Amino acid sequence: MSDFLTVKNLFKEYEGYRALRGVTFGLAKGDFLSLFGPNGAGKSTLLGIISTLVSPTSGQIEIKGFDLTEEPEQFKKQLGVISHHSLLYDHMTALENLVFYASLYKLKDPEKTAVELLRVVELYPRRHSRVGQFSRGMRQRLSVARALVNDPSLLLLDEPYSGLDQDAAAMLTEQLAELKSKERTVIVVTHNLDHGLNSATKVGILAAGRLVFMEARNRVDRALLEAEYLRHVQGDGEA
Amino acid sequence: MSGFWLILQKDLYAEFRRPESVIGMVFFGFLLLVILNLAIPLGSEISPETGAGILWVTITVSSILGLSRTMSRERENRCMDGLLLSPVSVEALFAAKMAVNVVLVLLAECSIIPLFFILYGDGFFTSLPMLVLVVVLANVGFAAIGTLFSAITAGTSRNEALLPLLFYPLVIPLISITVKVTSMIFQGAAVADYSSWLYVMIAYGCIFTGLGFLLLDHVVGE
Amino acid sequence: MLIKKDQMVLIVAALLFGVAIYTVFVYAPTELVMGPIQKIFYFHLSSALVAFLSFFTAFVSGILYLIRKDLKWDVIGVASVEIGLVFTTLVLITGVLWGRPVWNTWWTWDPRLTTSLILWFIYASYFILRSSVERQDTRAVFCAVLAIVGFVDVPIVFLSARLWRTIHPVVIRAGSIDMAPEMVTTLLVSLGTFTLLWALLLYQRTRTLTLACRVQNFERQLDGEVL
Amino acid sequence: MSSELFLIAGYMVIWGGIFGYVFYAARQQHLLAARVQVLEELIKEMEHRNG
Repeated sequence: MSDFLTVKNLFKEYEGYRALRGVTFGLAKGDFLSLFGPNGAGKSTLLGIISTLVSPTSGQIEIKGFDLTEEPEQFKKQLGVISHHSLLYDHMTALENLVFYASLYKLKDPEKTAVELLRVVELYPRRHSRVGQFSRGMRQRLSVARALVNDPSLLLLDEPYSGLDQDAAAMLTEQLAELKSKERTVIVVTHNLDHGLNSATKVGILAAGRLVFMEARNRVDRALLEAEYLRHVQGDGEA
Repeated sequence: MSGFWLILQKDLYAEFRRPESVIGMVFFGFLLLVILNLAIPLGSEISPETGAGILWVTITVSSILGLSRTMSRERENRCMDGLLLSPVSVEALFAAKMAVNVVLVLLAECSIIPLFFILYGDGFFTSLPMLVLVVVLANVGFAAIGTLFSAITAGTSRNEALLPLLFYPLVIPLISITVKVTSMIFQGAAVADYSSWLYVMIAYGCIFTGLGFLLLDHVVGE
Repeated sequence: MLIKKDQMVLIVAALLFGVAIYTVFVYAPTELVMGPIQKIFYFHLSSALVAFLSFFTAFVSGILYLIRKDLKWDVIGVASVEIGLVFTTLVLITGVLWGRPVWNTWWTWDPRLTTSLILWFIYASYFILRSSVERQDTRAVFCAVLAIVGFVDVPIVFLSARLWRTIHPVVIRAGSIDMAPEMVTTLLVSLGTFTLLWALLLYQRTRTLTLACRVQNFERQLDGEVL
Repeated sequence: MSSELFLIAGYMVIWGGIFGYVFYAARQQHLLAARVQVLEELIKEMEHRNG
């Protein structure tokens, strides 16, 4: 049932501190996982490891059977990442940025992909402006487009709504809905229950480096999730 | 197109549009040529060794401005993450960044070296092909170490200020060999007299390029 | 218990030094050309050996760190670079003090001295690099890379050091002076003493630094949990 | 004559250097022991409070 993404026994240790202590879960194609957790629970570390930017101390990750360590190139081709940073070059135009990233993924027609995405995020009229001149909201829209450049089958979002203006947030929600309809798998990490619950099909709680709760969205309601969250986060404080 | 060409093209295009690195290097190099003139007694001819020393002190000191920018370019908005997320290999990234360094330093040298001959006398100008060869070999060595350590300093709190402190001790041998060979070229010595040093320069370039390929992966990993 | 071990190191080192000093000053004959100053040579060369051993250890532990990603190798690397730097400093100073009466100049661009000086720069920059990175694992990677690149540089440094202005070519033969058998014995004794001292220092420093690292992590964790 | 002075100076440097370094190492070890002790007390205190 969960054959698309498998994460097995993930550990991450640094500075003598265990950020992740054995995280295991699986996602099926089209799953939309919202992962909640307090600061320092290991959310960003987990996303960092899945996005290949952080190397785990031990553990295994596979997407569609491609192992992270054995076939990193195939693994990376499946990924799209939206982070706090825009990952865009300020001195290049919107179009140049997208074409550059699209070409890195060896797409057949990077130009066409870039133009299509610019239309989607409604930046097409500004395609020849330098990103450095863009407003915050425009950059955020463009960075969403950047993450979608390779049509990723797994999209990772780290606190995507924090710092977004209304337009960008609406656009992101729309994009996520679109991805969901295209059967793309999404992992969103957040500490905001409202945003996280919107389009989720699965919800999880990460506390002190462990995945303490994981359930299908339709089997939990908001109150239950809140109770679970408080239970684990407070339990964490005492331990 | 491969990742190597894409990154090379992107960086050179950025430099073409706003030639920060090259103009910085040329301007600083010009200044150094003028300042180093202070070390020469009034009205005396300089020896080929002194000339070669002045030329290479100028080039190595000014090129640090360009070398330190290669990786810090990718720091704004964490573009390095974008490159690492893409399926481009770290080896291609190293090769591209090193090529960018070789090209940019070479461009700066195209202005600095003629300026040197104008200011210090064209009597040293004996063999253009050999001079070009030495310059290219030296650039490869500088670029290999410069690229690797630029990636390291981009990950530290002191950033670009740290690069010269790590870079110069490691390239001292290359600088001293280059100065020796250049002074022999300035004297008009036969190629056979210094060819063994050219081989050392080639070996230096190969060794540190190889090390860069092996080690960059670890450096940009986290 | 910790202090006792420290004392033991001191006692062992002192005993060994006693033996070495006896052989240097009493047992070994005075060199005819250079006079008593030549006696500095035994400890000068021994320090150079210790420095080289240290940098080699740092090189190997750098490689091992990059393969295993175990902070243990980082600690061994720092300890050896630290020891290597101390002994390179000693080599440089004794070299200067040796050169002054014999060749009437403080500094000669002799390949060996020049090499030591450049190595001193390379490994001093190691500590500058170390102090500019906060995260342990990143710092360990950067330092391992510098230790590897620095050591690979050594032969080229030595090769190129022949190009520096050598005022006194006689120095180049300093290492291969025809020595009386007593001198050879003395040299071997002091080399052995220094090697043993090196092993003790490395062991001790590695232990201290490992403990320091653990204490720091533990304190950080405590801070995290108390807050 | 001055040759001996330089010899003595050289040996002073070696002795001073090595013992200075050993002293530095011992001192660091000592300070560390003090920190460990503080930590031990802290842990005992915490155990006492929790248990």
